[in-house]
Amino acid sequence: MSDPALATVFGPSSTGDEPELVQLLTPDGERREHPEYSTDLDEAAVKDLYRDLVLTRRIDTEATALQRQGELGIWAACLGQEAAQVGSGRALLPQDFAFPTYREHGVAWCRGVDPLRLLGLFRGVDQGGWDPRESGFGLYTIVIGAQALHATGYAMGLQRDGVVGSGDESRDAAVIAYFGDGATAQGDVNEAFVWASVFNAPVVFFCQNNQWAISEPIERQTRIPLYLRASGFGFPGVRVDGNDVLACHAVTSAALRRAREGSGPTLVEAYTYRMGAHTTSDDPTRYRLNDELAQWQAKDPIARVKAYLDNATADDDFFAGVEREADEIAAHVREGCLSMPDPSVLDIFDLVYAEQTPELAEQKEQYAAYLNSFEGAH
Amino acid sequence: MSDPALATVFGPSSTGDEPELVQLLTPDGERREHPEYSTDLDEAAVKDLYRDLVLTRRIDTEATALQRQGELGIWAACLGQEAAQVGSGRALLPQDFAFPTYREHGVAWCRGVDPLRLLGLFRGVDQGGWDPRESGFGLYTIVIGAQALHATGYAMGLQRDGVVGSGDESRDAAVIAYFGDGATAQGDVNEAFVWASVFNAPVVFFCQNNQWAISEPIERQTRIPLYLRASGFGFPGVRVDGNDVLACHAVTSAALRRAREGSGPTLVEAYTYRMGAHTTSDDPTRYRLNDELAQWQAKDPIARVKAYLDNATADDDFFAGVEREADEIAAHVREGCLSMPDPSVLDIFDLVYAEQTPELAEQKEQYAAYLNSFEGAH
Amino acid sequence: MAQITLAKALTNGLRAAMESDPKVLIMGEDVGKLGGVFRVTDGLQKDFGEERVIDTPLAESGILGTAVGLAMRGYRPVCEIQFDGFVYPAYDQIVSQVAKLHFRSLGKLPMPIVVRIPFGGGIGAVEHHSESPEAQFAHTAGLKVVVVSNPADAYFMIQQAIASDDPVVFFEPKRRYWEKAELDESAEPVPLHSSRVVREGTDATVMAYGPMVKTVLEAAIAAEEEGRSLEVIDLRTLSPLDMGPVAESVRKTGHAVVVHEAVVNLGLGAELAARIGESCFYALEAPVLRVGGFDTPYPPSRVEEEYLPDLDRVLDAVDRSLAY
Amino acid sequence: MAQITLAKALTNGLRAAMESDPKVLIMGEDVGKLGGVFRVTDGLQKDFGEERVIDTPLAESGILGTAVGLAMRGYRPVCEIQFDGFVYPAYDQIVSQVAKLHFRSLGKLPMPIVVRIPFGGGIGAVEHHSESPEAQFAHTAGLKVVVVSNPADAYFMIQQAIASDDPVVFFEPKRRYWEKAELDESAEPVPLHSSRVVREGTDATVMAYGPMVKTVLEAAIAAEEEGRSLEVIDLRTLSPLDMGPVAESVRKTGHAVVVHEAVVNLGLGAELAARIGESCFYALEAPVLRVGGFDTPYPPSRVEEEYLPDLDRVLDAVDRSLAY
Ligand SMILES: Cc1ncc(C[n+]2csc(CCOP(=O)(O)OP(=O)(O)O)c2C)c(N)n1
Ligand SMILES: Cc1ncc(C[n+]2csc(CCOP(=O)(O)OP(=O)(O)O)c2C)c(N)n1
Ligand SMILES: [Mg+2]
Ligand SMILES: [Mg+2]
Repeated sequence: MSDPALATVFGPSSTGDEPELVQLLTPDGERREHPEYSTDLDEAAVKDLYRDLVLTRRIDTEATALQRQGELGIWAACLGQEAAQVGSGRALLPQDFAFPTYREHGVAWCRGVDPLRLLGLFRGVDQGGWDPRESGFGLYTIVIGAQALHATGYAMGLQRDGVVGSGDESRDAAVIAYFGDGATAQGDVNEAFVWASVFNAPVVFFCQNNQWAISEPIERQTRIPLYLRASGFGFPGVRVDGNDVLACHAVTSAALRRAREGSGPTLVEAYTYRMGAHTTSDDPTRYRLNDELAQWQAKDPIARVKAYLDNATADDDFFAGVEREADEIAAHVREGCLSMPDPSVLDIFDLVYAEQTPELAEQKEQYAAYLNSFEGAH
Repeated sequence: MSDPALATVFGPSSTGDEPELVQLLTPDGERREHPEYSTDLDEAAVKDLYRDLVLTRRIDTEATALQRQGELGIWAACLGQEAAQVGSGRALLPQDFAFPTYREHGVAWCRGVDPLRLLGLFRGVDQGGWDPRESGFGLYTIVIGAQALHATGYAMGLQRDGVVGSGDESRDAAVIAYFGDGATAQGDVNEAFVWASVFNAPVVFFCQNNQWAISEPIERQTRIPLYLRASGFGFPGVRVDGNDVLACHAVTSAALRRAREGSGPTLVEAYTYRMGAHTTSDDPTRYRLNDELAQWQAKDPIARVKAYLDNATADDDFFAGVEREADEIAAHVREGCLSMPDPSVLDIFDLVYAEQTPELAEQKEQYAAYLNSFEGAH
Repeated sequence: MAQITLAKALTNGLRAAMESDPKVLIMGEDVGKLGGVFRVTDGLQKDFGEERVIDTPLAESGILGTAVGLAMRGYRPVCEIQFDGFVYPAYDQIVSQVAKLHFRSLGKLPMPIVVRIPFGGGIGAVEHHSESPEAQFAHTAGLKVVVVSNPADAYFMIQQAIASDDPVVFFEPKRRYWEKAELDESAEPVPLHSSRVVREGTDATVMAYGPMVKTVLEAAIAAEEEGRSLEVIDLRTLSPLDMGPVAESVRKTGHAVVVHEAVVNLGLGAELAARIGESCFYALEAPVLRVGGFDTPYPPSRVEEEYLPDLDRVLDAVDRSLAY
Repeated sequence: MAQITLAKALTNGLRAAMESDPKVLIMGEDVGKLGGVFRVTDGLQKDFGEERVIDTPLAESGILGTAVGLAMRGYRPVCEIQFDGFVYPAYDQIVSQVAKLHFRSLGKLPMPIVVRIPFGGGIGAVEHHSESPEAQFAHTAGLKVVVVSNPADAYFMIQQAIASDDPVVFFEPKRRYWEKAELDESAEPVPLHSSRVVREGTDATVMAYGPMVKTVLEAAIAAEEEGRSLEVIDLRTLSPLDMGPVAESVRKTGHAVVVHEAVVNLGLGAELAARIGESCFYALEAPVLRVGGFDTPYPPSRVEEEYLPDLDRVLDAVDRSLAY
């Protein structure tokens, strides 16, 4: 909202004085100190993160290409948000649990979910083909905000299982709930804040503020920085440079540690940017300027790690190795996608209930007979 | 939650350091200064407020008695909350609009709604017998929190009508949304905060924190003082002594003025106490101690105004006059209640739609014929 | 055998379920010290602690949404919705999450959640306290829906619902909470998803569930005095419907009447009419007739007795059916 | 006369309504610059300003809840729900507030709100984007529910819905958004709440609404080739139902089939079966048959073509009906 005449109908814009955000690596690849947050990741660990970032982007780009070629119905790219996802995803311990939206491909990668599995939903062969319990990574959730409550409930389950604040670091666990800037307007997300606060639930709310909810800029959801929302519910909030994988890792690690120790929830606002369209169905030229994109491209989450490693000991071999891996994984995704079996319509009758109903069994049987009648006819 | 062993499952309690609340009249009837808020009400005005308080309490007590005698199905008493309601209600201008819960009998009084009309809902003869537009007082709303959004939408309507921040004090208007401490957990209330903030809507959120949501103490809804919730949404929040009619009047007046001027929403937390049962169906002895009640009785909202006026120029005639009026109004309520006509079941068919459907007309006709068939039989 | 109220039978059933499975949790508004506004959870928090009987913040979407997470973690939450009219804020979590997660996860995330809803009118309550929203849930694939009508069913069915690995929306007839009947806790319960002939008859089949079962049974007694023999079916399960006993009965009587408090339009009577039409087409001597709420919001309580189906309206429908 | 898509016809209808009444507002997610994800509100914010075409925060309960307040202040909000599956967070405001306020206020607070819902499947979308929730709204007294199937109806019915002083849930068949037909904007529209025979026939009556009207018309053409004459009715209004044309047709044909995408169980077909049973009992030569979604959540899109009723399944039902 830049028209001052609209100031009384639309609140004061939140742009202007943006607060400090936690940053440990500048866009130029320089390390920064922060009074509260630091990272003990050594160069090898940073290389690992770099690899995660590059592979995430490659998976994402490949999926976008597959959609363009008609192999996927739609794809929601995480382009530009890789650092937020990899930084937070790598802060998780195996016993932790992550509740994603539909965009957390980088987190899925960190949780060991075969990227191919992510494609099922978008290709229309299933609605989530991985085992959430095995991977500690919930189903993609499309209804905006719903998973924030699921995460909080799961965290309450951890409390009841005695794996919060027990002092045993190999057991104590926490939950992370992902959602976007738009989601902060939903009742469910705010109810999750109430619950988490009241029950002191071990949950980290990780909001990727990518500046847009489809075509709506962040000003349509809030007039103050989002991380401040937490203060209204009585738990800490922090804004981190969402394009800085080190800072995201450090801030999320600290928040998860707090949660596992029994000190309750934290809201992390990862300040980042959706560099692509909302989904492959979207046309952002209708509502945003290229300028903005150019500014954010200068803050690319991968370029800065590359710059940092360039200045450090990483050599061409390392980068070439990562590229090779990326090519392999892209091929895996592409080939796997093309050969993904279509589901059988008859299977859906068996998936509705744990204990199937006689009605459904009958419907299945009748439908099978109906389908068979065509077989005969041909 | 006093058991420290439960500290990890239930967040730290909000009791302990309670923040300062705005108070202009002590429980002993002494006037207090406040750096930000003051009142320019003279003694005559305080007498008027006293009268409002006493009449509100009498109406409320009479309704409780009528319920005990079987004349009402249920009653939700405002006992103990009269100052919050009268103080805020008298801060409203005729062009303002109030959205109540089911307990705002004192506000209804200030809006000029005949108390008899309030009884219809509780007697079961209607679901709101006053004209909201005429009185600027919405229907009682039982679904917790729903009215907070209605209020915000109405406030957006005021903006579109050009009666916000126009500088014309006789036209500029605002909205007040009432709700309880329990309601702050609902998605709708938090969405209303989002909306009001983003659209800078001229709405005052007036939360009567009466310490209880039926049997649940305030700790089940929040772990920090409720007025702080507003800070998470980017607008001011203030806690006022909800048993101090002068402070409630001053704080609400200021918030409404802000709203009418186009400066956006405010959250007022009126810190008070539900001195009676949740409703006449409730038995608070199951969940709270008499001690608590006794402590709050010492802070009674009416007693302190009486003490103040006693020290001032009010004489016995004045008090006797108010008592007489109270007796009259109680008689009006009682007699009116007993002679309230029952609705006719056939009328309900005409009230569903503005444009009745043929289906409903037919259902009405058939049912009338059916009822008639019994007439014949007798 | 002692007489027990329907409410108390539920309490006992909940207690038994909690005793036999430590994963069973109770969540809701005022379910703790107060024992719920209908006292159905009376004493449970005292005995099972605040971690298992959870007084939640006041938000129904929050109750169901956190229940989903708890279920994913292996718990079996029993969520109390305080009154029928307050289930709607949780509607999204129920129909888009609870109902679908088993399906969406290819069976990996069962949702053993029970949503208890005191429902229906007739208690002189204010608006939103007398709704009958069962059709909305029965229409939603992925949910199972049952309704109890008497103390014995209440005792067993709540335990069966909790034991079910599928989500069950569990309707309780609030106007019958205080009615008593004998309960033999050692009896062998019939399956959860079965309907039951509760009175045999030959002239017409009258189906009901929840609060209306008693009304219909009273109507059947009155009809008998007029020489009409009504077969009464307590449907008990609305999703899945158990059409076996219904079809058998209608084939015998040729006349079918469905009774519920919910509005007739798109209520359970519609589905039963359609299915009876399909399964008993040649046996039907009259169309399936429906007795239920008019197409209006639930009215002020002073007229609810006229709004709700009663003995006379049931008999009137039976008469109309027999007159075909 | 120019051909126009259904989506564009809606845009034109909205524009006409906004031009003729300054109180008409559009609210929803992405309805502004983007023009909605289906471009139905394309260009309207540019022409009518941000105060009348409001990009709201991302919360459906908020959209409907604030619409109630705006309606109380004299506005006529047209709320866009982005996809069918996202109406549920607003369900409480719709069924407990929007639907009831006229009744609760003794007529003093009409609710001239339109809730636009692009609905149904067949577009290869991910979960929650292909739902058919119309029965839930039609079951709710106080709401009116209509469904459009073609550009001309879209143009007129959206204006009629906006002009209505009652709340209208307005379903748009998203898979038909891009289909074209002629539109004569100067024609005289039929009443909003009327059904229409869109193809005459003598052997059986097939009823549908929204996206299925086209499917059924195609089936009727195929049937004709096999020598069967189907009468096709576009129901257009689901609440109230307009039973006149339906009963007249079924009395003529003796056979009735109802087709919709929503699950059969408690879908509109149930209500139509019940009512046709009541009004055409002696005329019916077969039970009313229903073709619709199976009792499962909407499946992954790779099987949606098999899940959704198609020409063959419609004809199969007609065959089964005629075989009685
Ligand atoms: C309840 C609900 N309403 C609407 C939508 C449609 N929708 C899908 S994504 C989206 C925007 C989400 O924005 P944000 O939360 O910022 O996440 P992002 O897509 O930017 O990652 C909307 C409105 C939805 N999925 N769920
Ligand atoms: C959506 C909804 N859920 C539950 C209820 C039942 N209920 C009525 S009042 C109440 C407690 C309200 O507490 P609070 O908001 O503090 O207001 P108070 O009654 O204390 O004034 C509850 C749970 C309701 N009316 N609406
Ligand atoms: Mg975003
Ligand atoms: Mg309270």
